[in-house]
Amino acid sequence: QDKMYIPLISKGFQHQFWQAVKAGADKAAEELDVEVTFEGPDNETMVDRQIDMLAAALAKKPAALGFAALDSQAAIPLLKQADEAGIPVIAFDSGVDSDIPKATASTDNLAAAALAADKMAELIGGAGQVAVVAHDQTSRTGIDRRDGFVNQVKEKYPDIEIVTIQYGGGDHLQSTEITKSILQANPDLKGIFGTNEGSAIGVVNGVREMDRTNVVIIGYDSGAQQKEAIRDGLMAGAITQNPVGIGYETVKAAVAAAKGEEVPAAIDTGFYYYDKTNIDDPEIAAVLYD
Amino acid sequence: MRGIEKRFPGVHALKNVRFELMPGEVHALMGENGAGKSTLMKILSGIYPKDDGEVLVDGQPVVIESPRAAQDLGISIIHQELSLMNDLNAAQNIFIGREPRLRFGRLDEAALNRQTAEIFASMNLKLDPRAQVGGLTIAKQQMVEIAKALSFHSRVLIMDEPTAALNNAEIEELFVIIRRLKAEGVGIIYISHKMDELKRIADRVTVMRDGQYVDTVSAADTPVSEIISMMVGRALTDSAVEVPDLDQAPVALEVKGLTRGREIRNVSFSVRKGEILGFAGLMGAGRTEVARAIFGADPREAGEISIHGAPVDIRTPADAVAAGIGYLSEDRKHFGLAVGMDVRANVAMASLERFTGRLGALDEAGMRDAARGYIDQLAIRTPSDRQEVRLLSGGNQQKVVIAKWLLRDCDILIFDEPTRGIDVGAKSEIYKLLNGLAAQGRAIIVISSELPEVLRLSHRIAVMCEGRLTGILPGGAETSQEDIMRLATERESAMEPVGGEE
Amino acid sequence: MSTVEATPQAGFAARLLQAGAHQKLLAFMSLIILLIGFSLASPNFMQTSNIIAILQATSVNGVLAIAATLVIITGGIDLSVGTLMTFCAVIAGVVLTYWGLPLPFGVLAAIGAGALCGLTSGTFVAKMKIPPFIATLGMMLMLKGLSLVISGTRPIYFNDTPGFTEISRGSLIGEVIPALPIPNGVLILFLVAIAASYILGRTVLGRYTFALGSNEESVRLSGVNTDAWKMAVYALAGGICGIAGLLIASRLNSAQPALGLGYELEAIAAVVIGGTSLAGGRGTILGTLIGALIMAVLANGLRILSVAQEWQTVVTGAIIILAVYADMMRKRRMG
Amino acid sequence: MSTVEATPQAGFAARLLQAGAHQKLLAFMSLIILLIGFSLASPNFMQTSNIIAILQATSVNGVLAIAATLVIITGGIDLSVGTLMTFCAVIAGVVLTYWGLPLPFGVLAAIGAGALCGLTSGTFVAKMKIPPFIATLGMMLMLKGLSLVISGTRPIYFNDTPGFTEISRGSLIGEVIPALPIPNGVLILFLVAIAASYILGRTVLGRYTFALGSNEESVRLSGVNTDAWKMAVYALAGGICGIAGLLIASRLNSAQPALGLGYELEAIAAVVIGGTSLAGGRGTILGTLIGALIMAVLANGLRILSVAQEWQTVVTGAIIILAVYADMMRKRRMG
Ligand SMILES: Nc1ncnc2c1ncn2[C@@H]1O[C@H](COP(=O)(O)OP(=O)(O)OP(=O)(O)O)[C@@H](O)[C@H]1O
Ligand SMILES: Nc1ncnc2c1ncn2[C@@H]1O[C@H](COP(=O)(O)OP(=O)(O)OP(=O)(O)O)[C@@H](O)[C@H]1O
Ligand SMILES: [Mg+2]
Ligand SMILES: [Mg+2]
Repeated sequence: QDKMYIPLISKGFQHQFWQAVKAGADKAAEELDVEVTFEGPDNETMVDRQIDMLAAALAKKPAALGFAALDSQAAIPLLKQADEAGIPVIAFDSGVDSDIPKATASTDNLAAAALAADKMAELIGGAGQVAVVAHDQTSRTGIDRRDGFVNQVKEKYPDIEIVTIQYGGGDHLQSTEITKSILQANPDLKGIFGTNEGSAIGVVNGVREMDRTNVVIIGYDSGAQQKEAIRDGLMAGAITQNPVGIGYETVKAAVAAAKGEEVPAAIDTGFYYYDKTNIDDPEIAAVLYD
Repeated sequence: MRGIEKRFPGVHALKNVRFELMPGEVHALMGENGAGKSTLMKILSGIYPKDDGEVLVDGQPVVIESPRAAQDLGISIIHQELSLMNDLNAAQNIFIGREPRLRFGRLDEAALNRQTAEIFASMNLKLDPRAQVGGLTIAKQQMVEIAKALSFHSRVLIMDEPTAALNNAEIEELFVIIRRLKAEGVGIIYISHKMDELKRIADRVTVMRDGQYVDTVSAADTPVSEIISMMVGRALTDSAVEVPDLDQAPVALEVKGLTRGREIRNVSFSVRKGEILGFAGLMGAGRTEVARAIFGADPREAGEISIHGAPVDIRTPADAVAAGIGYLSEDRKHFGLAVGMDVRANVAMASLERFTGRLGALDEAGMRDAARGYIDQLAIRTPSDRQEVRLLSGGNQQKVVIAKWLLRDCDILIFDEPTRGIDVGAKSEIYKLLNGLAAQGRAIIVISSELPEVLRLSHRIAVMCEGRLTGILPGGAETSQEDIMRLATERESAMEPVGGEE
Repeated sequence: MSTVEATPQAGFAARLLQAGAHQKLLAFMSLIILLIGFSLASPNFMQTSNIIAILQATSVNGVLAIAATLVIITGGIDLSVGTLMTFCAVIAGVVLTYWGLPLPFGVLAAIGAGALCGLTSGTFVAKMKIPPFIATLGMMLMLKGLSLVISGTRPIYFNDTPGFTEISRGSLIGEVIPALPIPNGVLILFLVAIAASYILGRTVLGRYTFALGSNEESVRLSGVNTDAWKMAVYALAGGICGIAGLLIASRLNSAQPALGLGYELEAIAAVVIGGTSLAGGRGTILGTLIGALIMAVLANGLRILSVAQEWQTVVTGAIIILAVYADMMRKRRMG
Repeated sequence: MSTVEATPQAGFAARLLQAGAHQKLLAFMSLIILLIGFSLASPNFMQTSNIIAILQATSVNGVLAIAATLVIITGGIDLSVGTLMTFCAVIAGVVLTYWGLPLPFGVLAAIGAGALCGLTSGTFVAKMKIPPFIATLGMMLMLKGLSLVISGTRPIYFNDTPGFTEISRGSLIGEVIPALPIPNGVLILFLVAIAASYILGRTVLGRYTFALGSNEESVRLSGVNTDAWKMAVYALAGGICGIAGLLIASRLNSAQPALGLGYELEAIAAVVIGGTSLAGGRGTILGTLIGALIMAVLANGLRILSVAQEWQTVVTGAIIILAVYADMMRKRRMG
């Protein structure tokens, strides 16, 4: 093995978002001629599975390590072990509460969700009932996106009422059923925020099946269906992160760190709001994925 | 017990029944299948609650609401249907709930095995207390069940058909035990369909019919025929076997060199059309194994099977049935019936393709008529052909299995203990039926542990011992029980006897 | 399979209802109680649109539960129904979107793939004597992985297949009776239920399904090729999962390869709430339908009431236990 | 529980080994084959640090599988082991972090809460006659919800409880023998296994555990209070889940309230791979340990080989089926 080996331990693996991160990582791996593997547990509750994955990755004596912590605390002993073995760690997606990571490539989910709240307020005229269909009740991203949205509404838009927050686990079908129930229970509902791709698509499906297309939908992340819903006008717009960029920057920073080069401590990969008007802008199109 | 009433959905099982037992008495309880004997005993032993009536012990009314309560009153029971824990060993089964213990809930396994060995020794039973029960033959399981009942040292011991699975030697052994208990003042309730046992062991006999008390008589002073007519409500006549001349009849089934391990060793025989071939032998002689191997239920190592002169390759029961062989197992509960299904479905089970129309649709009406036909023909006591088989009495369940194979209409029928647990009336019906089937040109094999039955039925008698066929005797008056026993105990001298045969 | 004495003249539907009235009264009562309770608690609950939403929410789980019922009656269990559904959806996606074949091929491919996978599970169970729990657990994992492999860990969209979403979203009934816009998905659920009821009650396959669960060895010794019939039951169940795959794919207009885990427990819960015994040998499709409806009503009602999600889970767990307990009590009272 | 003829003089460990050698040879062989295979495929596999990582990965699932084994031997099944583990971890978090009580109270609270929940499941099963699958499915959902309710849907961290992480991460053995830094979690797994083996093989509770699974009705007819004993087994299993809760909380230094779903299937898979029959009446703790190790080795080895994750799932499914099949073959050959 002469190629440099860099495992990325992510929070998930099957979802489009993580596949886009993986695509970015693979792209960097090809450009920099290193070997990258990408792995994450089935869902964002499986903290201990992620620890087992991290342990197996360390056993392979990697040159550097990318890590998106489900829970920073749980991973600290292993991260210390990596540190002692001289394996640089790059955090991605969300940070690690520790000074071990050499760099962090992430999105500010709180700020991004607050932007979604601003857009929602703008579209419904600053008043009325809205609901949140979130993907997870306990994971970092789930909490941050929910709280970012809720806190922004509470602080800046007193006339907007958040009638309910429900969780569909990012499962398209479950989110659909949840949305339908929310619409049924709240005939005056004006808008719904879906906090990840599965949730957002579920919201779109639910609204379509209940034929309540006057409800303003704001989504998160991208994917073919979400892009199509925005083009159709069913979804008003969505927040997108730059998953490809996250993957790419993580690997790039990891390679640099492994070579002993200096890396910037914080790599903000940014987020954007996109809608019908700017979806085809090159700058936006570059961060969207199918 | 006085004025006992018990109703099940659709069945009035006990109507104002009374029963009385003295200390030191063996009191036989007789009646046809479904007369209510087992039900009465289950009430006495706290398994079923009674609907009405009272139970008195030493003249005092008692309430028996659980098996534990019955045990505390000194009443224990040997169940008709085996109820052992197959995964535990013999000793663990016998002392379940009463294990010798050390402190902190620890088990005293040594004491357990010692006490079990003592009970076995008192029964003259050679069995390892640590033998896993699931691996024992039915006969040995029955002995374990008996040992369990004995271990309670009860004042009242109920034996519900304890000898149904036992051979003569074992029955003798059991009678020795019963006489000893009697001398100790234990009252024994004895249920059996074997009439000859009455005279030998019972003091008094109570007869039941249709859930009603008929009479209690002295066993010594009452002729068996009178007891039988009390049971069935009419007199029965029984004829001796007439051996037809079958020398010219074509051979229906020929088995050559059938072998599997120690259980079946080079067994060869043939059955002609219209012939009834009896199989006699002691417990574990391998008769069931031979039947199962022919039927394809177990694999065989060597041996050829020809049917009507043509060799056939039987690997599964389906092959055997296709070749025209039917097998009626000795263990109806596990191998004969789907007890959770109704009578109609069980009767039709082996012949479903006959009731299958286009696209696999079933002909319910046809199955109903067939089932009802056999309910009448075999006098199966059931409220309807839709009754679940598990709710029938033991003997009636057996009749359902027979009906299944009669409906299948096979050329060659193997009956393994066909009359186990069947009352005298029905027994003679079954004998007639077997004779009738043979007269129609079917080849029939009957495995039975009751020598009188083998002698009564067989045109020829094959005797097995330790997996070998030790001889084939002619049927009819030429052969005596002693002839059979001689062949059945013809051991290879090098071998130690295995079972409790002595 | 019960003691119901239906005359052969009585129509099939009447028999179905009669059997239901007899056996399922209590599961049915639980359902009615839930419906009344939620209606009283929220005016938004008992409205046509919501009833339709509940029915539609039942459709996928209902079809899966029917598949699970068949296997459970044989005395087995099928943990792979959820991921098999997903696998079939992915297969339909490959055939329709990647290969661009017309709709009927996709439908056949999905159902065929389901039947084949079911047959494989059946072979593991019948021929290799692997306990159904393990055989289908292994199958569940394999199919989960294979769905990702085949789809390339991407959802497959059905945008190029006109009419695909109509499979579950359109409403044939609504076109005839505009006041009753029942989606096709619900119609398909009922058709599958009627077909499965018919097979169970009226055909050889059904008879052997019950017989296998009741006493397999005795059936084998009756000269029946039990292995083949058991495999047939698993294959049938697999085919039904294929239908569920089409339903969910059509509803989401995409085959989501990561979906499906956890659906098996929900399906099995519906089966057992409906009064089918996990010991095998007895069970009804009508009961399963009611069980699936109970689960859907519960989920919908609690959401409409905006009960906090963690409490929704608690209540669902409690109601599952209560519904089955009520059923037990009834059975015991009836002897 | 088998035909093993151990003399009463033979020591307990010898008996354990002997029973193992006899019954578990093949599950053990599967494990050895996996170990050899992975060692040959990657030099990084067979290294002390990785072996310890495997053992540590086994510890939680192993303890859960031991709990599941007890219930399975009675002929039941426990689907709630995963969420019960989480619930106990949360209870420990409340006691230690929210209330700030000293460590022993947290340990007692977790085990006590587990036993209590197990007792509740046991009551559902024994007294209310709810099938174990449903009783524990309901329990699984209720506990999942309650964990979120009690924790306020937030992880609870144990930073204020000195020594808490040592429960699973520290190494008592390593302090004595520095070359063997086996974490305490693994030590606890083995202690639990030995205790469970002892209870099963040598105590009245163990005897009734097997007897219940073998033929409950006959045990009842023998005058044994089967309900009470069954409840005791479930309570014991629950207590063991409490230990698993402490292990995982200590390993993660936090109680993660959403964790636990899906762990039940993994635990049951370990039990069955270890040769315990889901029909009840037979089973060994040693087998379960080996089963849990097989699963952990497989997961670790495939990761070390950098097998694509979707294929890891496929291979795991296939190996589960193969391991159980091999065990079946052996049993059949031995008669
Ligand atoms: N649990 C039950 N539910 C319904 N009917 C029952 C039940 N147990 C017994 N019966 C019915 O009660 C009647 C008496 O049965 P019982 O078992 O007492 O007969 P038996 O005299 O012991 O017959 P056998 O000699 O065949 O064993 C039978 O008609 C039987 O079908
Ligand atoms: N306790 C035992 N342990 C091991 N093998 C046994 C035992 N009992 C019987 N066998 C084997 O089973 C073989 C056949 O038993 P089987 O029950 O078929 O005999 P059978 O003649 O049908 O007796 P039965 O009258 O009990 O039905 C015997 O040859 C013997 O090798
Ligand atoms: Mg009887
Ligand atoms: Mg026999």
